[in-house]
Amino acid sequence: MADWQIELIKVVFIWAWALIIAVVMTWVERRASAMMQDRLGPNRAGPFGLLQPLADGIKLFTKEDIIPERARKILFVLGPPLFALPAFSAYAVIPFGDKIVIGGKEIILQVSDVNIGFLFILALSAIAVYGLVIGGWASNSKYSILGGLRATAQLISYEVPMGLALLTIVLLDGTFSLREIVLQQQGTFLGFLPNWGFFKQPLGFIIFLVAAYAEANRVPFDLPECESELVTGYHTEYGSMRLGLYLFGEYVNLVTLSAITVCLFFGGWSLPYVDMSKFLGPVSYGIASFFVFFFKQAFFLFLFVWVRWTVPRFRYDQLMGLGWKALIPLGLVNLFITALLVQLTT
Amino acid sequence: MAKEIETVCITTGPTEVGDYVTLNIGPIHPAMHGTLRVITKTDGETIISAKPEIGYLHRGVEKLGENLTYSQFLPITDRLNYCSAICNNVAYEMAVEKLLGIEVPPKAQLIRMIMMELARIADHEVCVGILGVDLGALTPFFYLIIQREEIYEIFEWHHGARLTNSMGAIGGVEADLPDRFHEKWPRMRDSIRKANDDTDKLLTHNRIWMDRTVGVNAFCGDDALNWGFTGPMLRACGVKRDLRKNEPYLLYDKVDFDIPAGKHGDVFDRYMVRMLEMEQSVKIIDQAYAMYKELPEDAPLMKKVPKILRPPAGQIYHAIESPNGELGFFIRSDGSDKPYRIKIRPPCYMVYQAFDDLVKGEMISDLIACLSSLNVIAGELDR
Amino acid sequence: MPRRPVVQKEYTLGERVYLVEIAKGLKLTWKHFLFNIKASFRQGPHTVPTCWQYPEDRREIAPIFRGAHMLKLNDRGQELCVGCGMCARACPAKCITVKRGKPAEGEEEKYAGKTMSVVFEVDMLRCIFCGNCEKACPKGAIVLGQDYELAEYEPALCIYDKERLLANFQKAKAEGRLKPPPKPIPVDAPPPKKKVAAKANMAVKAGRKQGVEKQPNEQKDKETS
Amino acid sequence: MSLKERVANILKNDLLEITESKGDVCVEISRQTLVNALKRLKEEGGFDFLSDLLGIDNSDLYAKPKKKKKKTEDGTEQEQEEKGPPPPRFEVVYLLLSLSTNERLQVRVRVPEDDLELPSVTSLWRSANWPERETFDMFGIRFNGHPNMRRLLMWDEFQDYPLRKDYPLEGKGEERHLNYNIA
Repeated sequence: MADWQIELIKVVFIWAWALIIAVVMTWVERRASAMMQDRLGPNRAGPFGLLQPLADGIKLFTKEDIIPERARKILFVLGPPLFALPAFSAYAVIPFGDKIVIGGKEIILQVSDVNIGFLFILALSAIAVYGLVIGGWASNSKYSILGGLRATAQLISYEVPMGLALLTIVLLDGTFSLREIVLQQQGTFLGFLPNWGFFKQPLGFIIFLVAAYAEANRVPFDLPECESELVTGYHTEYGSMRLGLYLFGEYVNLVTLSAITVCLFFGGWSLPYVDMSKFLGPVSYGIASFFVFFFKQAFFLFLFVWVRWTVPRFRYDQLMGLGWKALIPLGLVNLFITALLVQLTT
Repeated sequence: MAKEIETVCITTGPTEVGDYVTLNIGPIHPAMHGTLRVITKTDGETIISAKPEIGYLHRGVEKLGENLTYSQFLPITDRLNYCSAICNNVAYEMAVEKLLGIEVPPKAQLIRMIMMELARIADHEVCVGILGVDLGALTPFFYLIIQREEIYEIFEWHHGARLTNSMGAIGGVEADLPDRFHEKWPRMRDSIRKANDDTDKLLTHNRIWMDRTVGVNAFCGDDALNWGFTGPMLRACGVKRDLRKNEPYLLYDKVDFDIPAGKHGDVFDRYMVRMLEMEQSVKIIDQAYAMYKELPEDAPLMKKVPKILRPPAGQIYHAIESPNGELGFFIRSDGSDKPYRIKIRPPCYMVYQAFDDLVKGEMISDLIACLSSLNVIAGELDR
Repeated sequence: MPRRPVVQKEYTLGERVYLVEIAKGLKLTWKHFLFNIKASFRQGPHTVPTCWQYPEDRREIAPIFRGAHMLKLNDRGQELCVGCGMCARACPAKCITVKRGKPAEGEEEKYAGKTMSVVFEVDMLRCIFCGNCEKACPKGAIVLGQDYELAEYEPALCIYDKERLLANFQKAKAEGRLKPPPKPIPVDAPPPKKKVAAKANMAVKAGRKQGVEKQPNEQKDKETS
Repeated sequence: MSLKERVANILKNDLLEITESKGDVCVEISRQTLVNALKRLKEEGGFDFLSDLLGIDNSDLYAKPKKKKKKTEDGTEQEQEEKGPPPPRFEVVYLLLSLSTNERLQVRVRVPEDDLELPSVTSLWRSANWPERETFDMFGIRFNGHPNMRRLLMWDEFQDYPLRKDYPLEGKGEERHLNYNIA
């Protein structure tokens, strides 16, 4: 097999995989929320209602596509893909497993090991904001534009603490490449703790997690949509599959964000205290590392759902207050201390 | 009497300069309870003014009342505050009984009390649950609504309907407490408390919830009285006034309960007052049920009234404490079988007219929180 | 400008840092989650408490539930309705149409009374299910049953004619879902009966005081007939 | 001192009539002295809470007995006519409440049909705001000095006054036409 064929297979596989997780997430979201709320949730379509996302997809595809009369048509059409695509693209630099050896050929389980993978992700998440803002503005509705404005302010403000939290990891591990970071996090630290970003940077992890929730527009930070005040905000005027792309893009975002969390703070595909590569064959090791990564990711995906159905929503000013007055100072202090420690220990 | 808990009030509000956005919230909007409409002027997210427009659910109940006989009007009262239809029924029945000069037998009074308190719990549960939903916390709503479902089952077994109850008749109640109640009540008391407890755990001390509610739409007690506030809204402002204590009707003077009161009249106080009132209602039902058990099984439930009521000429006003506050019926009779004029004093009507004052200077999110905490029911508001 | 009380926010440290209370909340939802996951492995359709899988799994409806109307037959299969129109008059929504008539010759056996209703229609689109017709009926002929699935494809089908109302009764009888006979309501202090004309005046006065008595001249009124 | 006496003491000459039915005391005062009397009731009598405010159209009430009497006796009918012109058609009832003693008082003012105006009491109780608007909406009684004397429940272009006795129950088939300008 030529290299480009392998690359193609990897691209298609990871694209489909992210898609499948996102689709299943919509089902998990509903069923888990139902279970937390003493309900049953969708259980009619297929076994346990597993075909419900499919039914939703069919419904969204077959619905009438309406563009409001006074909307900016080109931008209106451009909004949803602009939001959904960066989320998919970010998955390209995420190492979703170690490596797999097939036919003597070593295949790295990552689409491309960019040496600035880190910045790539931050840059893409910044692009995603345009999708929200353009969608909100092009709809020519007051609720939408309020949602779009909130989205801009929120995503830009939370980019900063997120970056600060990530920088600490960069400082510790000395690299921008996500694969390198995961490799650095194997082994133990202080003799008994896994060498994970979570144990080395607990504060950074919390800041990152909060910022990740804000980036993903999830409760308690779902102000851009906010169905009770802004009638779902920036996508008020959207229908059919355009709406579907927005909703779907959010779930892909969740998948990406939880993957990043696992990479940076939970040692990626590695298990603590155990080196799987020693007692597993080359092929089975690759598959095992993939699934270890997936289960860690699944936990964070569930956490997204879990938190959503537990807490109320922030108010706009409080959200900005939390971002600028609490998270950014904390992130700066954390960065400073880390830098100091790194300087002193090396 | 007027003000028992002292708070310091200052005049605040937005300055009316600059450009505004007029944002029309409602009548079709996910957070508008029923068909309410608020025309807001906003400066960014701050509200400069919020003018409520009502009348989208105006059905001419008062005009209908003038054209229906006294007993025919009873089912119409269900459609006022449909969250606690029983309170409306009993308020109307009691107003007509006052006009007729009838004293209802004690057993009927106790059954009315029990049912009204159950309705009060159901109403507060809806209000608190919806407040959570509007502030983004969906889960408590389900814990509470499940309890409301249990209460509705008792209603169904007592008088045959779940929402539009049409309970009782003029002169008493038509059915004894159902067996379901005797079976269910001991379990239900605990489950209601547990649901309230769960809600409390999820919301009350959560900082996000506190930030969203504490100090939001705070209102002064004397202003509240001037605006004609009653019920939980008034008590949240620190005025301990409850018609069940101040003008006791039925057998409320024989049961022992507290009036929970807030301090600042903000959304948090309204929420807390409602939560605590549910607790008190459970207490009242327990006591009323104990009194009910002491009565003989075949004690009368109804006073004998003629089939066609012709109250003597006169005009009366009778008010009870409905879950939202003072629900009054003014009836003028001219001696015929139909009321000459019937006027309903809905509690949330008086509260909602102060809406502009309540939300001025707050943010759009607070407007939603305020509206949910007022528990404005469009059916009652527009009549 | 509205006046507002000054509110000082007093938070404890645990409340201030967000995470403690959120963690408590997460614990609570997790408990519910586990409980319901366990419950959903139970047998049968009604797994999670208070969640009914509607078309297969139905709640028990109270026997006194006020649903679709029916016209009763007595044990000998005779129609109880005499077509007096009391129900139509008591109805606040004016949804009942009754026309009184005499049974055709040779058909007297079909009816319990001397008269019968030629037309009996209930407009279910107007009905508010208050049960006043049931209370007003002197013969106990019209009864609100337990049926609650009343949707139709045509508005005309929502006007229930006599056959449909009788069919409702037959169906309910076959399924054993008939309403129990109403219990007599214990009534307080039966009023003094006016037998003697001379005492009528006094009775009226006494009645006015109690407000429970009818005036004698009102008995002549058409409404009470 | 009973409620009646106290109210009579406060109102003095302004009091036109005092009636009681089933324990509810109702005083009648004239239009001219309305605000002044209510202010005194609020400040001296302690009736510091306005529960509600409502209008009544009495036209049927005065028309009815005449018809009935005609059927039965001639004597009483003549007596009625001797009373002179019928009392004013409309009346407005203020439902007051004393928060300290928990007593309720009804104050009524008669408004003749040809001059449908009353002074507003929104300066005394802000709770009179919407009830006054509603009374205007339903009966056409204007309240002078009200901050926003517009229709409340019916739409602004509505012509009739629905709670008047001569307005039919089913309405007159009015429809609201919303003109959205979509330019």
